[in-house]
Amino acid sequence: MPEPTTLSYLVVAALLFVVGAFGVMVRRNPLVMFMCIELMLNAVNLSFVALAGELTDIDGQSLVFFVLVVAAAEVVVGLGLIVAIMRNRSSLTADDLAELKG
Amino acid sequence: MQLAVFVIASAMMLVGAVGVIIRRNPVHAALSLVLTLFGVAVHFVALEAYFLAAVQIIVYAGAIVVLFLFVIMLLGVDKAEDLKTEPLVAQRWLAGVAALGLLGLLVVAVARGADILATRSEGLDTAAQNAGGDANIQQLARSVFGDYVVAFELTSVLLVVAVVGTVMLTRKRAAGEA
Amino acid sequence: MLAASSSTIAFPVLTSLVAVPLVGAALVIFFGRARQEWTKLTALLTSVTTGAISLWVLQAFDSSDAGFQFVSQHEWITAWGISWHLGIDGISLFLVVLTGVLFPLVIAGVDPHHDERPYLAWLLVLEAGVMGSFISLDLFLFFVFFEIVLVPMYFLIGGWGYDQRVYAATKFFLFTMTGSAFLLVGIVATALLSRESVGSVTFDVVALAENGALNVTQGRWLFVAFAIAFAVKVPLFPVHTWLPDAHTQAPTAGSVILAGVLLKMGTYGLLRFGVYLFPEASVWARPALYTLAVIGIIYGAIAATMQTDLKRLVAYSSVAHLGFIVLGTFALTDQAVTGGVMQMVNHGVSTSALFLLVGMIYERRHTRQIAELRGLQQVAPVFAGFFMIVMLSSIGLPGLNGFVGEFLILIGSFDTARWWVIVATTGVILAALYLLWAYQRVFHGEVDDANRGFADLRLREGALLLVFVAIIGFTGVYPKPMLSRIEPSVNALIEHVESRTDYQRPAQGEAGK
Amino acid sequence: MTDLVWLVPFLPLVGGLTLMVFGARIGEPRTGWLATLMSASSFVLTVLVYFDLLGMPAEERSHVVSLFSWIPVGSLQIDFALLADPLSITMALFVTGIGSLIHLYSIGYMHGDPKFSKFFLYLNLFVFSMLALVLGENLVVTFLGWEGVGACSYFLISFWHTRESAAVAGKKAFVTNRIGDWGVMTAMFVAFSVVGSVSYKAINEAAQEGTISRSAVSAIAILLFVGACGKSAQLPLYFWLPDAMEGPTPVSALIHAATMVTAGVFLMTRVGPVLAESYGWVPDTVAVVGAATALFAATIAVAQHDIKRVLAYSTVSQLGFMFLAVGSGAYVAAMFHMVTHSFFKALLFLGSGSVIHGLHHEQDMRKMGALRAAMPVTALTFIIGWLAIAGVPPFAGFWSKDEILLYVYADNRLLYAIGMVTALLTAYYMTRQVILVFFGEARWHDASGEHGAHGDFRPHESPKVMLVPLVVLSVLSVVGGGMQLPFSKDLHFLGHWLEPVVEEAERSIKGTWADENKYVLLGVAVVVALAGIALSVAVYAKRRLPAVEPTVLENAWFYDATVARLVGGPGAASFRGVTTFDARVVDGAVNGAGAVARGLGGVVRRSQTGFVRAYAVFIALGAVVLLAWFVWRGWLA
Repeated sequence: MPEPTTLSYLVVAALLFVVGAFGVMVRRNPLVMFMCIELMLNAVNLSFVALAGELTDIDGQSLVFFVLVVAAAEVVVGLGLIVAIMRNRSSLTADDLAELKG
Repeated sequence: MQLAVFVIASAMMLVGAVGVIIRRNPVHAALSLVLTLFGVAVHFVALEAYFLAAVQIIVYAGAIVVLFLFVIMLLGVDKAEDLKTEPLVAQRWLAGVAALGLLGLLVVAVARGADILATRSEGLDTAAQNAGGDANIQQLARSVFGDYVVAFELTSVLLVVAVVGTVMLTRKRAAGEA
Repeated sequence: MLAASSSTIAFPVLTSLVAVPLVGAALVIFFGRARQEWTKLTALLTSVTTGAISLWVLQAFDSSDAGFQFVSQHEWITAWGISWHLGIDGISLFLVVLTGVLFPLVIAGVDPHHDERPYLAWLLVLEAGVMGSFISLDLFLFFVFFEIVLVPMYFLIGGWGYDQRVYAATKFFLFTMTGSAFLLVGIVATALLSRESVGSVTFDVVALAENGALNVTQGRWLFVAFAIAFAVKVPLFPVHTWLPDAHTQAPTAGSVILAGVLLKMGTYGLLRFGVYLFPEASVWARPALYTLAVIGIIYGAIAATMQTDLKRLVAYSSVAHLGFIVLGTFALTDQAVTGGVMQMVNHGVSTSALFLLVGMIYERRHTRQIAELRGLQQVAPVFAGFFMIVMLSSIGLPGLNGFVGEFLILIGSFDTARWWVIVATTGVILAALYLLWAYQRVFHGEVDDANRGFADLRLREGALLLVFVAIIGFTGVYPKPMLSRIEPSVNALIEHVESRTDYQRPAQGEAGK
Repeated sequence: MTDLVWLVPFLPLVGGLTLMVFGARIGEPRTGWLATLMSASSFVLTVLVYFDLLGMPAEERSHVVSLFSWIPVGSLQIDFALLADPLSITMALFVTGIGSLIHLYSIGYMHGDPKFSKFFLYLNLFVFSMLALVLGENLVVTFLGWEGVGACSYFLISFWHTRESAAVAGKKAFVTNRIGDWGVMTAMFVAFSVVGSVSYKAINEAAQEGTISRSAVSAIAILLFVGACGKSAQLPLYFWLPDAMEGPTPVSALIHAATMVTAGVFLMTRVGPVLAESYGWVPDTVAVVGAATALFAATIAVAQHDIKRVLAYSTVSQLGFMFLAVGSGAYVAAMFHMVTHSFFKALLFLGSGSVIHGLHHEQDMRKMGALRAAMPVTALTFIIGWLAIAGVPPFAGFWSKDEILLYVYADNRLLYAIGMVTALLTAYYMTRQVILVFFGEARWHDASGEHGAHGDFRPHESPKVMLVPLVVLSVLSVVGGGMQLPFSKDLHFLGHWLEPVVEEAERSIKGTWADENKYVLLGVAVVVALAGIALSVAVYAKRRLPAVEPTVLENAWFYDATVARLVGGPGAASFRGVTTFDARVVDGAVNGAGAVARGLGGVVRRSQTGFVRAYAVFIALGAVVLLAWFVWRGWLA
């Protein structure tokens, strides 16, 4: 059986990224939108790791490590924001938060 | 064998991803996300990034998704979302175009770049691979705590700030306080 | 030539000119809240210190040296050749001194009506920015200071001005920012295009001017970019309309600083950067600039004549006066350019004093409308006397400072810009017309009931104005100390132009007409 | 002694500055005495300098005292330098001499004025400026004085500034003078451009030696003449002078008769060689303008009712005579007439001031008459002044006027005829004035009701302090002609004294018909003067002939009114137009740009829906476009 090439990893990562991006665009629940962003981050992580192997460079993996940390921070702040906003509203979709309309 | 692992992991990943975006109930979406994360972790293992695979499971699946679920439960927003209607005009249509365009272009780009990749390298560092099971972690540690130690320290600051900031954001304010 | 001469001075005197007001502003902001009564004192002490340093520079300045003195140069952004490069020569010396002297006078003499703490802090930030602009020898650094100045001025007009203050402040800001956009492009392009001839990317003015070799087209385009930015600041016709609004709406201190030193950043910029960096283009562009300058002189004077608001009148008179300075700057003769530099200072002194006086009228009568004032000389003779002296200086009466600069500009420009000078000289008639007419309407005539209670000069106001009048008198009677410090640098600058273009100074008295 | 010439202007300056600071504290009579003392010491010093110069050989009578370097830039080196030579000392002598007398007179005239000390402050500053003007070694120092006297004139005309007319007149004088100053300034620019210096010596020498082109010389001359027209009230810029009579009478005497207004004549004399080397039309222009002004002003004077306005137009007319002399190349005669004119015109003004003072500020001659009994000294001195100006021998005016006409005859008969008509008119209107004021019936009783405070209104003679200057000046008006008598070359004292200065430019009439028949011309002049007097007596005293005082002359040929209408009408309208243009078009463009930006923003802002998902789509589409661009360019391969 042939081994999966780096190229195939990248294609899979691209697929995952596109699915995540599509989710951000169509879902209205901010929590789910966050999850979709996590999908996109994971897609990028995957391509980083694949290329780190391909290029024999550990920096790719180091970067993934940092992405993880920043993602964690982002989720913490993002969820905090959602909690804060939900204090004043009964239900929530992203479309309800349109105060910055021009 | 490796191809089988790749196919199965990719399938887990993509099924989970699709699940995230089509499940109406956010709890279900979160659970689908776990599936995706596991798939990615398997890929990491296959790519011999053992440490990242472990962190992926522990931090992402273990902490972040739990946090998601926790918030969903806390706020009681686990109401199903109506995915049949779309209030924004042409939103889905445009999103589809954008997504397909992105996919197509990414694939073209990756395919074009494949030639370069093939000529640049033969694969992972075999010497490091043969040095033992801990080789990956050692390499990563040298990189993170050596070359990128400043950035690493900065992330710790970032985390502290994020935590403090979130506490400030979410705590109940006393009356009259700005 | 203008190559930096390094006088080794242990104390970074020029840096302190920028640093001291900034520190003062920080002190006012952070400690002023706790100690209200010390706020003003802190600001005053800071500005007096800065003024004292500038006076020390004046005293230590070597008038035989045409180059930059007290140079302080430190690497800043090495990759882009940006350095903290400060220096002072005859052209900037008196502008620095004027800035150093004017700010303490304004802080001591004019009180804001509310929010003293931020007001003083903004004034000090402004001082740092103005000082920095006048002593920067690095284009990037200059740009930073040039832009910094906008912020405090915006808040001073917008925060402490009169009814239309927000409109005026926004107009001022947008106008100058538009000009600055051209300046920024010009600065970056100058540095990048000169990369080959200089050897590396640098923003250093001296290096660019001495070694830069732009071709004719590049030089002209870049000069135009610089000229637009500075023309807005000067302001030259037709981009002058922000000035009357800004002046009228600004608080007295704002008007004083605006007229006194801020406008000079435009004329100074034209001379220091326009002429110095782009000699070929400045020679090329002279007819256009002469024309704009002369239009400004006549047009500003005519518009001033018909104003009904005393402050607007003075503002339009500034347009006319600065036209003279631009005319002199580009006439490129010793007398004209020296006169132009001197006139920058003279205008700073006399117009500042006029704005102070108009501010005092407003304090007493709460109006600036000429029609509502009448017969003030009868009730406030001392006030009227001071107004008269300052006004005569502005008219250009020989023996007072305004004459020396105006005369030098005109006599020096006659050879290179003959017909323009002949027209510009009629501006002298108009200056008499609008100022005397205004004086007649405000001070002469029988005093009416509304103006009967007009109080004569108070001690503090008198002391303040006395400083101005002393400067007006001294520089009018004995301008030589000033001229002898300005002239070597001006001479070197014109030599710089001559060595790079086919322009030659006219030799007066050798050829008949 | 000549080195101390700087003290001459310096003393009045010190006096002026002292009064500026301490005037209010020193108090009424003392400020006047202080100022008079300063002016008088200046006079004494000038006399000493005069004798010093007199002791030197004629060609060495030019002494430059450089005080300090004033405006030195490059090739332009302007020193604050004073020039003591026969011309400047002559001027300084009568400026300080008459100035001192008028200071003295003012102590009486200004008595009780709340701004008494300020008046003397201005007077002292004026004397300083006038001395700087005449003693200046170069055009710029002269210009300092030139503008200084203009400013002092402004202060003094609008001295009683609560009166609207005084305030307007002051401004008018200053602005009109400034029009002339344009000429002086431009002349300096030309001079510096071609000569490389602004000192009189350099300019005159360059003109004589022909190192500069004739057109440049002519340009300098004509531009300086423009300045002279402004300062000396010649056509077309004369109209400020009659209005300047709004000032206190001593001011009219000092500034607007004796000294400042002669500055133009002085300046033209100073640059005589330049005028002589110009193209012929330049001196011709000067002569024609002078003659035209002389006649024009004389006709107006015939129909004026204000005692001071008659004298003002008379001054304009006499100044025209001086320019006529200058234009004909008779510099000595011009100076001669300037000096004698300053004697008798100052005398007449001070006399009229005495009358006005005695009548409690009544200036209308129709409300005077028969004052010779009430004011004997004033009347006597005024009559001496009248005889002098009318050209009756042997009074001073006769000799000087005759000398001018002699030269004019040699130069141009038409101008001579104009001069004769003017002389006739002068004798006529001055006689009219004397008759109306001092003879005939007393018409001032009519006015007594208006002066309610003085129930028993009687004209009174002025105090001694005012009469002393009158007497001194009348003596000078009698004997003044003695300084230049036509009978013999040896009697040309003034001519010999001024010779080192004017010899290059002075025109020689030796051998012409006029020179050989000068006694004929003298006789004609006497006849004309007597005819004018006789005519006036017939009209105003004997009432044999009707008085001819047409409205057009009373209104000065409507010249002033026309100028005022032009300035007030089209002039003001064009100014208003420019201002409107500024507000509507220039500023309108600015505000328009703002409005356009705002409108555009109003359209573009609709794309900011506020929906975060819509933004996400935009981002994604943007990424697609960017990526497509990269792929298309092949950057990713």
